[in-house]
Amino acid sequence: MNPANYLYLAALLFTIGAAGVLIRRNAIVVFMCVELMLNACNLAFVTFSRMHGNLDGQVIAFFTMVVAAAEVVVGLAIIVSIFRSRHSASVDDANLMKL
Amino acid sequence: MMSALSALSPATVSLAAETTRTSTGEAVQFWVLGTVAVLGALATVLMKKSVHSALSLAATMIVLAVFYLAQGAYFLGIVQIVVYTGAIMMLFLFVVMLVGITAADSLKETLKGQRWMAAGCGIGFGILLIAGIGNASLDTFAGSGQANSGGNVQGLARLVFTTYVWAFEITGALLITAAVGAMVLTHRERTEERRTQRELSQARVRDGVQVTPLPAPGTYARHNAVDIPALLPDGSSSELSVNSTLRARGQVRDVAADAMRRLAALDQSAGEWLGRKGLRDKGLESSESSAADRAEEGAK
Amino acid sequence: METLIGLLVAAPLLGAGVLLTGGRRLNRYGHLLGTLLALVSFVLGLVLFANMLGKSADDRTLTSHLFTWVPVESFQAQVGFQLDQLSMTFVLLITGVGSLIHIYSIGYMEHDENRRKFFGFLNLFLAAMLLLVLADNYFLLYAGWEGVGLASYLLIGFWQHKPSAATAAKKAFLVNRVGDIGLSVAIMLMFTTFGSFAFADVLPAAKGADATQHATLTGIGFMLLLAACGKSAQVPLQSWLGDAMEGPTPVSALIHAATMVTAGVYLITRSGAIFNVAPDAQTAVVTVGTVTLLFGAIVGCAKDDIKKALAGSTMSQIGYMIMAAGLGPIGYVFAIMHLVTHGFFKAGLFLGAGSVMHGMNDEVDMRRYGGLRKYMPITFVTFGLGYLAIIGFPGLSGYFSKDKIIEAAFAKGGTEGWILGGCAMLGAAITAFYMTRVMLMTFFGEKRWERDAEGHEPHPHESPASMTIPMIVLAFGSVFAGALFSLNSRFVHWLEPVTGHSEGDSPLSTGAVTAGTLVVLLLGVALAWLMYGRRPVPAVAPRGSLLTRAARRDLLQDDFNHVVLVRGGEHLTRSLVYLDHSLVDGVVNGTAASVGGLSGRLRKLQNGYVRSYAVSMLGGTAVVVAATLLMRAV
Amino acid sequence: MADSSFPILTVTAVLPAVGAVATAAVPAARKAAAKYTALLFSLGTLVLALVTLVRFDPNGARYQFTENHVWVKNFGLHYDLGVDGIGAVMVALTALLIPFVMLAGWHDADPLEDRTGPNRRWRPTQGFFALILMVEAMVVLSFEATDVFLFYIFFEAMLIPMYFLIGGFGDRAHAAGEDEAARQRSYAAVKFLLYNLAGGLIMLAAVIGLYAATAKQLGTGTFALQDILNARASGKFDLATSTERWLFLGFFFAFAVKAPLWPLHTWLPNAMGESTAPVAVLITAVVDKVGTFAMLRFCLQLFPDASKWATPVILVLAVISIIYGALLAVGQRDIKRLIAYASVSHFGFIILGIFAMTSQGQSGATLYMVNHGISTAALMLVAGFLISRRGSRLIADFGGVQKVAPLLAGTFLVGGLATLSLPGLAPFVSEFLVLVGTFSRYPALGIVATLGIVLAALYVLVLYQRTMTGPVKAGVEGMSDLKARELVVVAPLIALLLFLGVYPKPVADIVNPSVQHTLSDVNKTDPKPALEAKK
Repeated sequence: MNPANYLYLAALLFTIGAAGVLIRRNAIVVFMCVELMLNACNLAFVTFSRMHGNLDGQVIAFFTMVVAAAEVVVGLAIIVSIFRSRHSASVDDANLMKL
Repeated sequence: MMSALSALSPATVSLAAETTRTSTGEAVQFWVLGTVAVLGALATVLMKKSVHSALSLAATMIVLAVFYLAQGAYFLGIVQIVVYTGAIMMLFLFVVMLVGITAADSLKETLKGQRWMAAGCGIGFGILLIAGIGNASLDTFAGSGQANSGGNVQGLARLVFTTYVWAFEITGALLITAAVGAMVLTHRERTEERRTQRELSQARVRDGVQVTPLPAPGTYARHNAVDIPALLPDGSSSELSVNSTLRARGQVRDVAADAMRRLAALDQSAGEWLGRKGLRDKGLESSESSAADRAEEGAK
Repeated sequence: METLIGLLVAAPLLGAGVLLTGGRRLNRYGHLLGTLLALVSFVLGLVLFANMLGKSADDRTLTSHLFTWVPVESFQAQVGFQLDQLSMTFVLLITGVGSLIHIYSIGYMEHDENRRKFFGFLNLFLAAMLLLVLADNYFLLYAGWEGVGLASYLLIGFWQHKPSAATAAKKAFLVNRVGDIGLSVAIMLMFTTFGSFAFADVLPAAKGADATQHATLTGIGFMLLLAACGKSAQVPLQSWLGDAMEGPTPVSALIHAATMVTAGVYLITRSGAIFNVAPDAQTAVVTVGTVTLLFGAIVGCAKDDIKKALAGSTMSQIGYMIMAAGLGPIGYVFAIMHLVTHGFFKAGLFLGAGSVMHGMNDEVDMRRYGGLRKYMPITFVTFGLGYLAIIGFPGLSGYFSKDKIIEAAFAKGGTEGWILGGCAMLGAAITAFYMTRVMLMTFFGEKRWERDAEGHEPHPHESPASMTIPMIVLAFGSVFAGALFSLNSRFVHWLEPVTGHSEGDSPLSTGAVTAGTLVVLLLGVALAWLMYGRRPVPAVAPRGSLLTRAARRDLLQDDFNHVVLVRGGEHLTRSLVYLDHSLVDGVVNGTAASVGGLSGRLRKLQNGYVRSYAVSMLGGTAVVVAATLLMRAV
Repeated sequence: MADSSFPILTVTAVLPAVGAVATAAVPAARKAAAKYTALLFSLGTLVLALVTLVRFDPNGARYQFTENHVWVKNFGLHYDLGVDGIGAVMVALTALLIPFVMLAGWHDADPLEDRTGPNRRWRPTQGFFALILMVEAMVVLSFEATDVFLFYIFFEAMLIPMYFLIGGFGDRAHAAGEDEAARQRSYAAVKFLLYNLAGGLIMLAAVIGLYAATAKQLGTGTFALQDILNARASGKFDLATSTERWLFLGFFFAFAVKAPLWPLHTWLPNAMGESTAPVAVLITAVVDKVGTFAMLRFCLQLFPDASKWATPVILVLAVISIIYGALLAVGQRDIKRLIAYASVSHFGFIILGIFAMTSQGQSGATLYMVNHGISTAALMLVAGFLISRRGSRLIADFGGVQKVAPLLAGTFLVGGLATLSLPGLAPFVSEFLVLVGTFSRYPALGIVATLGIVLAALYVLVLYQRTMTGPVKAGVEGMSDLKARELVVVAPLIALLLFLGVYPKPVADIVNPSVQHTLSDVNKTDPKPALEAKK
């Protein structure tokens, strides 16, 4: 099997995640989709690192994870506080930017 | 799973190292688990309840972890399971609980044309990505053998603490900040003085709805479970005695009727035993009489 | 001596400056100062005159250059004076009559709180008029030309609280402006043709001009004529003169009878050299003059307002002068001569009229006069003498000057000559008629005045000495000036060096002309007497014949102006204002509006839903990726 | 004196800017102090400008008091200042008018009530005078700049203070009520800004285009006027015909908007109508002059051939402006708008003179800029006094003013007579020069333009008759005559009008050589008189 398949898989997952971000209204699910996209990237990184036979890709993936963790923590906190004030987790309800 | 384990063995790694193609085992594994991953992703997007989305996402992540392992990124594979599937997904689940497990949002689109544009963009983007990968020149395939020769973890450690040490430090700072930020965001200051018992009781008296303390559940009943309302002297059940949450969820087990039936049966047997006919019918009519009987019986 | 010329202008100018900026503290003696300065310049004029007489006829011209006004490359406008016999004549007329009228005004304007300002304006007028006649180039002349226009504007509108006065002033200035176009275009033509507009350069050059230049010169001639029409109230620009009578009577006497309105004659005479080589222009001048002479006379017959009647007469008399000037060298001298004599008797007549009004609570309607000779004898006598002079009673000044013009008209020769002569004679007859009419309606017959609006009876009385003396002086002038001038044709020799003179060959002998004139004159007088002397004059004007009614309305000339120019102009401006707002501005605002609408549509994309922003982000990313791929593919 | 070490031009321009800052810094309560500070600085500027004018040597170098510093080397950007005769005169005019503008607007910006509490720092008076000084600085710099880009900067920068002056300070009393007044004000201000910005942007494009052209042909691009002119003189720099035409149009459009040329004039009536009289004077007498001045300095010098190519159209437009402006002035019901349209007509004369390309025409045009500045200032400021007294701008609300306020009426009449260019008052000289200059090359246009003088007489006299003469209208009876301050404003202007009307030689002598330079740039010579031509 050609290891490039991993890349195709990553692309597929990434796209699904992106579509999810666009389609879902529930902020939590949107967040999950973001995570999915991140993971897809990680997969790509790892695959590349294997292809080039060095570990840099894995390091980057590692950092991605860390950053993702931080982002999730803050993001979920935001969701919770928004939910507290608006009693809704729908991203469409957070539309203060609307004219 | 077996093939995944075999992928772990240095032999296959070294074997993978010289060829530009992976072992058949890995291929099989890829195709099987890849399908799972994609399904999981789709489920994440399409499930109505966010709990289900979370679970399916978790599945996908585990699959990815396996893929990492299969590709010689042992450290990442483990971290993926521990941090992502273990920590982050749990965090998600917690939040889902906080926000309400039953809050299933409808998948009906409210923004005009949003869904079509999303689909269009998504598919177009995916096609572009895949096309890009397709005509990228990916002939180099070194394999992770060299890199992992000194051990994958050590290798990573060396890089992280030498080349990427600066980024590493920064990430640490980021994490701290994130933790503090999360705390600040979620922590809620008590804005008004807590109401003392005196105030509470005064309030009760003032609006005179329920002056006395609420009845405890399970009183006058054969059970003492919290989901069973107390029975009033007339045998009917008192809603107040059950936790409001349970009431809201309609999880109150009402035993009033059951109790009546049993009483009736008891009376009958007692009547037969005492040979009193006339009383019996009436006794079944009104609860007062039955109550009276019960009183007598108690007296006995 | 040369410096005196400057002083001549400076004196009244100084007066104007002081009186107009001096403020109320000058009210008490302001009028005296004004009169004094007018007299000063008159004396200066006399001194210069004496000095001039002392010299031989050929080098009598004095010039004095003050400073360069506008120096731009070849366009060098100088402020310089040139005093020759022609200017001298005018200087004496202006300062002389001017001084008299200053004196007269002291009495006439006694009760006006703005008397100081009035004298300031009068001085301003004198200065401007002197500048006009003394200028040694057309550009400076133009300055004086506009200056007198301004003065006349200010003086006609002196009683600004009367809307009629304000309107009349505005009208006068505007009509004059139309004439001024002529003058300025003429100057431009001179500049582009001769590269200069100084008399010293232009006139000789015009004399020496060859055939190729004649077209241009004709053009200049026409333009000058247009200017003259404006200033001298000649058809078709005569309409302002009648209304100008809204001004105080001394103003009418000085500006609108004796001096300013004759500026046109001066201009044409001064530019004789140009007209001599532009026969078409000359013909035009003569035509205009003739038409006006009859026009004015006819109008004069119908007016019941004494001043307006006199205005009509002024118009027609100036018509005589213009006609004479148009006749060329045979006419210039007589034009000027008639101008001077007319200055005397017409000023006298106006002052008389003023004196009458003064006695009649400013009543101007002759039908409300009558039999005034008993009440104001001096006025009657002086007015009467003026009357005899203007109708050309033998021996009085009008007789000499007018007959000379009529002779000259015949002397033009050919049918042209006959026509002109005939018209001139007809004019003389009509003049006799309307002047007699004025005379009879004012001083003869029974009294027709009654209590005025305020309800108090007018008490006709003789005017104070300050008013009568000037009238007497002018009366003397109007009696003797003509004889004085034409005694062994002194005036002709006096002006010849400047204007040139040639005796035309008249088909009629002098005697014949004189006789004819006398006959028509008597006819006119007789007719007038039949109509107004024999039977009583109705206090309200009868409807009168079509011609009469037309003449009352200045032969409908004003109505024409009103309908065509005023109305048309109003419509034009109103529609333009509308267009400016809707079209010119509309285009711009339209673009602005459309841009606004477009952005309004685009704004809809900003719906505030983060997901739709996300879509556009993804789309953008897709585009970028596609672009990069394409780049690499290429 | 070109090598005088003292950078007098910079100082002349910077002084008012400093004054603006100083004025703005005066505490809110000290209104009088602010006013006197501003006045002081403007007077200082006037002194400097007059020194420049006096020390200017007409027969010396073309540009004098030059200051040349490289600003941004890579973009060939220079800080080049220098004045020719025209520039010196214009700077002097600007510096001369500003103090009068300030005196006339002495109380225009006083707050109706002293605010307390949070916005007690509210200081409209300081703002008003500071803005005026700012405008002065910008205008002076754009008269002095000899670097195209430097000029462009100030040409645009002056819009900002003007915008606030128009939009921020209106007549105290307005027929349509406060809110409507504010609405119209902001409309006028925005219109002013948009029009001029549009012009400016097009010009910017042309400026950059010019830079590109120089960069292409000279190797190193430059904005410096002198470099470009020298390069063209030495034949190193020669624009292609079409390029030159496009660039010319780019420049000319901006200037035609600024010095409103039909049909780009419609912003002027709004701006002048809604702003206070002093600001209106600032607009028409000072700011707009930059446009006509720039035509002389930049259009003709940089693009001689294109200028000659465009001349016929421009002349026709100018004549249209003259007649059209005058006719619309006749049709106005609002005093200020009337004067504004009169200005449109006058700017038509100026542009006519510039593009007639004869020494009479261009000297006349330059003198016209000066005289129009002074005469319009006189007329507009007196009109302002009139309006502030009656609290209305409508001609119909006035009548018989001369009865109650003769001095006011008199000065108004003098201003009006100057506007209709009566001989003896300054505008006559310039107008006649323009007409002669035009006539000597384009007789037909000259004659049509001459009709303008009749129309001018019409609108001025109609205005005077309706407002000043006749019976005293209701609401006018109590009108007070000119106060001392107002007299101080008007009297010198009138004196100046008389002086320049009788003896314009000093100014003309300064202007003429520069005009000859400009004419030689476009290599045109005056047409010879017909007679001499034959000989």
